Amino acid sequence: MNESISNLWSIPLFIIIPILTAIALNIMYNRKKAISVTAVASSFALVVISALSPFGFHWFTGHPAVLPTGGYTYRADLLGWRLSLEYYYGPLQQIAIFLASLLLLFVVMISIKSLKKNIGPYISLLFLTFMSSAIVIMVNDFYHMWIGVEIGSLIVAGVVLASGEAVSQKAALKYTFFSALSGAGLAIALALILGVTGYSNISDAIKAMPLSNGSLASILYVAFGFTVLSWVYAGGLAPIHPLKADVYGASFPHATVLLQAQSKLMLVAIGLLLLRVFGTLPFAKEVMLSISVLTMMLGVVMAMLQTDFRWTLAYLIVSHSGLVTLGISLGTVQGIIGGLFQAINDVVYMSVLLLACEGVYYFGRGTSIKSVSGIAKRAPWLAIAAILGAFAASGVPPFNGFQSEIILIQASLNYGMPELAIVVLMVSVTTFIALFKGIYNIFLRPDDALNNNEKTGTPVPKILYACLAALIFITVLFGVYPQLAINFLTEAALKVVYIPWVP
Amino acid sequence: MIEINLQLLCFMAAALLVVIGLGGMLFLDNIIKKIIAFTLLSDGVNLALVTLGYVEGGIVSILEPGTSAGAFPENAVLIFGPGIVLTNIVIGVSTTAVLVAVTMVLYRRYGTLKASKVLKGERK
Amino acid sequence: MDSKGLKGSRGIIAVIALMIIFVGVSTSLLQLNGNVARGISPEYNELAPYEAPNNLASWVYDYRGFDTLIETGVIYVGALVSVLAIGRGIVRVKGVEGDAPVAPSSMEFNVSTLNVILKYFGVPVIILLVAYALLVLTGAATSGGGGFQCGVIFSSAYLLGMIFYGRKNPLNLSKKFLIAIGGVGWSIYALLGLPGYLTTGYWQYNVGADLWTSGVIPGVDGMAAVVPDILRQLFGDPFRLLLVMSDGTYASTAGIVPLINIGEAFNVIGAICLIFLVFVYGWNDEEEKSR
Amino acid sequence: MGSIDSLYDKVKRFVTEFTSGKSTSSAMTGYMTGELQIVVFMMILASFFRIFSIPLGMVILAAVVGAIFIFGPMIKTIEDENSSDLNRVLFWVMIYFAVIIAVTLWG
Repeated sequence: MNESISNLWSIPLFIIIPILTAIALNIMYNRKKAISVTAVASSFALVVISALSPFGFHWFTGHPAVLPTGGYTYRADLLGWRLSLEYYYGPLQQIAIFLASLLLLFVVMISIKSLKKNIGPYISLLFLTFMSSAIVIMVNDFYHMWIGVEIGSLIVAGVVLASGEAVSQKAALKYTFFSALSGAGLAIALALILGVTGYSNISDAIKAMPLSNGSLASILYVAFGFTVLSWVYAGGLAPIHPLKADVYGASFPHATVLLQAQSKLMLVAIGLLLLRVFGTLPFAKEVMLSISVLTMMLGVVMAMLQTDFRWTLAYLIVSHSGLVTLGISLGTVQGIIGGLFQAINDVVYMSVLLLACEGVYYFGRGTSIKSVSGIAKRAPWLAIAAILGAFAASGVPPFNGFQSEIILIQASLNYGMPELAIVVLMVSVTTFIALFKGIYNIFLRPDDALNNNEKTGTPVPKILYACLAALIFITVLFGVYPQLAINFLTEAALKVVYIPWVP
Repeated sequence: MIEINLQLLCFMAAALLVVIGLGGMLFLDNIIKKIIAFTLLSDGVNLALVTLGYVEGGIVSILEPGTSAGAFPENAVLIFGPGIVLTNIVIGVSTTAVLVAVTMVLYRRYGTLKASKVLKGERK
Repeated sequence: MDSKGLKGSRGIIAVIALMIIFVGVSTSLLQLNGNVARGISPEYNELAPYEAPNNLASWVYDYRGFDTLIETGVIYVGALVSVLAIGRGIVRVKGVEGDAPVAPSSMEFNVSTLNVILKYFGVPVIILLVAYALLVLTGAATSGGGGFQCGVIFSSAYLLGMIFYGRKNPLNLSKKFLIAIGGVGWSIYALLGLPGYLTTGYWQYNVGADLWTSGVIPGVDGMAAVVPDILRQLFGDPFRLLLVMSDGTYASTAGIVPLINIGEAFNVIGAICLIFLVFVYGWNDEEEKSR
Repeated sequence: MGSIDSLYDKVKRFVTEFTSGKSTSSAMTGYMTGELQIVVFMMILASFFRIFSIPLGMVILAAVVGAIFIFGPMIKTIEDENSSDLNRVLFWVMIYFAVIIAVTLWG
């Protein structure tokens, strides 16, 4: 590990390239050719940079750290209070940002192909979505994480609003209300932690935490409560899950791919923060565990009740973020590895399902199981992709969902809570039922109107099939060789559990 | 003369503002009133953050010619609080702008501002 | 839940919940009272004489300059999203019908009935406000204020002009101009990190002073000066501001902070004026094409 | 009450409550499965009490099973409470938050 590199070249580019691209695309507005060239080139550059970059720190503005003994240092591995903002790019960040940039590339290509007119602001919002998720997963600073979460939630509202339908506007308004609430909550948590420790860098704050001083403990409890509030919001966990599901269901399915990736990364980032900062408080892990269990159950139960495939997927995404949360809040190395791996797998297989749903949407009859059927006859590959995605989501070997769920089940058994293992099993079984209820009705149920070659909607773009093939390849790859991903995640899990260092 | 603990008073006012904001968002049904309640909440947070930087007998963190640079670190306000307040104001402005914009659009669509009518939980 | 939903037992439960929250928040703040850890803040204050005289400006734009870049992004995104909600850049899938978008409309207010006194005092007030905004902007590194404040004051002048004189006001800024200036502002800010990144490897390194002469922060071996001696002899030390304090003279180096301020001001002017303009007059794609 | 007849009525009501409203077959399966999920989930939650003492866990488990039969189909309530109504979600968030603060501060 090359962690002493304290000015890694790649880290600023993950933020600056999306910003500049977004500004350029916003000004271009409706010049489609220029927009497509810029957007595809820039997102491709992000994929390449994330794949090539080594691991290390970056201290923005280049101010040194203050040594406790006096004097200054530029070495990131020494104990020192950092004057500047610190980002860390490690194995976890590499795999997360690589996947996010790959999804960004896919989504940008699909949206250029399928959307008409004035796509500049929309695609620039997609780039900013990537930016916010990169910020949140890399940053090691409370203050900056707060800004990242806030800008991320405004961007989500924008992406949802872009379809201009009543249901999206309502979803965006509700979501923004909670963005306001959780932003204020996170600011109070920030104020409390700053008041107790005086440091906004997370590693420094943990080192300075007055855990021995019992009278200050209640400050930490309230800070924990407010941070949990924003965690619940950013990840779409239990009390806010209907709103998050609204957001997922009301945006275009291809945009939901990026939104759910962003949400999972925020879930992971704030979850690890909670574990690092508040993990030693009594009841902290219990609160997190109960939220995760409730999210899983309410999510899948609500998914069973939906009749629109988009909303089924939306609730399933919510419920599967409960699986991620479960792993993280167990707090053991195995649990965290399982949670992180589940987050990555979840992003991939849900993207398969969402893109298949996007294909259905192009037939012009919506995605409700009442209004559309018999798609398999017209688009057999779409049906196959959806079925493979459903297998992956419900934990069938040899797909990736199986590998992470088995780790989660083992972790909860080792933790001494077999009930949690049962809940995980129930979630995967119910996922299977809910998905196949939709897939059977939409793809396989015979339909007369479609057999009569009635042409509605728009042809499914070829690029969608290419993206589906690539994502299914990743699904199977992680399912057969889980070590490919787990090797990236082990280090982060070990660091979170044993040393208060960056994950 | 009664000694007033200014920091304590400000902290209590901040807590009160936060809870009033939360209560307003919860109990008021008009969307615009909810937005106003959110600004109250945000102001409470700002007050808490500013109070955090309070230093007894402190000075503004601007170096005036002729003052002592050596005494500045001890007497100037703690810089984190006011800095973060700037951010919170900006975030508040942007969030409020988005909320008001969507409210405007929804008002044109439905002709009412009642959250219980406009923002019902319903599926397409 | 209808509006009566919170009046029964649910309302009582909600009140109890709020009281618990109040007790929690106030006890934690009570314990914080007098126990605030000073942490890293005195360090920032100690370094203040070597940075900009306005310590808040140097904290916001130098030490935590990258935070402020993203924060500037928040207001850019706020403008982008709220204008998107009104109608700029709503996208549709080809061949798929959705709900009809809300018809763009502008607010009705009659400019001609304006009081004569207001009409004639409007222009001087606007001029004064714009001048004040520029004053705040240029003095940001040495006094209180900064780009954001400048942008807000300027946009309030713009709003005043719009209310007094309608669309053809003295500050007749078009939507395209506002969008462009907002984007240019944010990209100025983002790109001001590039010189430091290319020379030292740290993004947004404050290149002003350390490349011109050697480093100033005590205890750190600064970069060797890259600029040749002859240039320094010719131009002196334009990046230094000498602070005459009671205990000595300090060479203060605001560096790129004033430039960042200008970028931020552009961004805020673009964003907030655009929000005002579109909220009042709406957005109409057809009209934009014909202009 | 307590006769065979009323039990039969209860079961009948239990089943017919699902079919009211939007009763397409696929929606019905969703509601039935959801109800069963909730039942199993509540039983699992009840069994968590074994960490205090095993007899207590068994008693609470039995009580939950009884409660499930008495309160009939819960899925409609669950669906209502999980709707994305802004006021309702705000209410639940406040409750959650208060519970978290209460548990961590005084638990």
